[in-house]
Amino acid sequence: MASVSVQSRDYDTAAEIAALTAGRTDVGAVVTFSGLCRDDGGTLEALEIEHYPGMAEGEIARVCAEAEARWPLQGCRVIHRHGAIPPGANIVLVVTASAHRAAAFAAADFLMDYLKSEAPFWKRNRRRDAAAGQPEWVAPKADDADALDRWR
Amino acid sequence: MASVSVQSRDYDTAAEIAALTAGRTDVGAVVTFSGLCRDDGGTLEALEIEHYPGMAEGEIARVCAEAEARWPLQGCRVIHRHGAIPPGANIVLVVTASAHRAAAFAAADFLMDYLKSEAPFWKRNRRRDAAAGQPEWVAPKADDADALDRWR
Amino acid sequence: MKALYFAWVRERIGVAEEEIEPPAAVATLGELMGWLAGRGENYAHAFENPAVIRTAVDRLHAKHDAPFAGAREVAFFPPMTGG
Amino acid sequence: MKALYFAWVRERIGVAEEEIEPPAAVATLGELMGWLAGRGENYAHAFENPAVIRTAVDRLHAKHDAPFAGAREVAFFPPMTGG
Repeated sequence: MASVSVQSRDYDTAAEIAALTAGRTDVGAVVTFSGLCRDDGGTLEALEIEHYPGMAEGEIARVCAEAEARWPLQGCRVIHRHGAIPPGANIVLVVTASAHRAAAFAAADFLMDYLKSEAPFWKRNRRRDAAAGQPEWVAPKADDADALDRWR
Repeated sequence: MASVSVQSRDYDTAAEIAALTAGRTDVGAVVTFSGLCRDDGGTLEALEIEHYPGMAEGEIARVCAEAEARWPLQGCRVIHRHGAIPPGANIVLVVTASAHRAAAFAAADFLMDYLKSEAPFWKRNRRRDAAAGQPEWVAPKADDADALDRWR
Repeated sequence: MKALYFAWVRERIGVAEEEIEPPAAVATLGELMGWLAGRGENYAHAFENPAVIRTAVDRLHAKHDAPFAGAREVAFFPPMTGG
Repeated sequence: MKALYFAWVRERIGVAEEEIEPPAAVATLGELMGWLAGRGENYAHAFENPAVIRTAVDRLHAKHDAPFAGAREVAFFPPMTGG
């Protein structure tokens, strides 16, 4: 039932919510998570996101199936972008729909934690100052492993 | 910092997300919760939502301030509708923005639990079959009290 | 002082708001419900089980043992079902 | 069998994918990393700390002790940083 896209182009959050709810009267709660490209230091030109085509879609679909097995969802949509993402732009969207809010919240939270640690994407920061040399790869965060442990 | 509206008209989720993120590069995570009018039995004409003008806005703002004290939020927006809401239509929107996803998720979840139990709104179901008599008031759910206990 | 009623409290009483002038001996919201209940059958019906009624003073939640002296506005309503 | 490399594993090796034909004695992904490390300085650099490398067989996560016999595609990459 989940729908998964891995794409370079941006997405339209409102259209994705509408796609899960239009014409239905059994959805009581929709949660969206949008991940955006931050530039805390003011030196980022773009985040470059590499992915493993085929496996990226497959892993996200697998994680969605697990969320659907854990919670009574009426809809589940994930879009993950790859390529160059400028500061302030969208990276990832998760939308979950359910009759009740607890399931929609928990499933979206779970999906993000699993995507962070299981989906084959790798980020690196391309700085404005080219003298900074090769873009550096983003290191995984210990926080993300801890977040995952909450669901085990 | 939070922005609160209590209104009869519908809202535009995408515009509300944009208002919290446009022109910024310090927001890494945006969570939205949309509460929609369900009609499980297929007999609902509309949900009628009564509210206490003045106190409704005040209570929501108070709950937002508490969320902002608990989590590092960069934006917090709540819209709660009143009046007649047909099946499938929007009732309530919560949008939270933060540098990191854990704060955005927790704050949105917290806000919904508190709104359910603290904000002065009362729902009743107007059925299509007028012979059903007066619209019945919706009873509070024990689940909602339990949900609230998670934050204490 | 203005008294406001919402949802089925409003329906049972038959008005949404009114001016009230309780005697000085009525000090808390709980006592005020007791005094209101004596004003007629409609009020008695609305306040027949005061334990389930929520109360507010000047648009802030307040418990039944809270005093209301000096308030501009008191309100009585069932448990809320927003969100 | 196709081998795919991502992120800094790809950068260190210098190619994104290639056909490999490991000898029959190389049975697990861990052994395969050891064999690849012997193919040149670039491979040795990429696999200098195999414990940090994640591995996949036919687009599914697999542990280092997993066999890969019959696989069409194996992949080597750093811990993921998506989301």
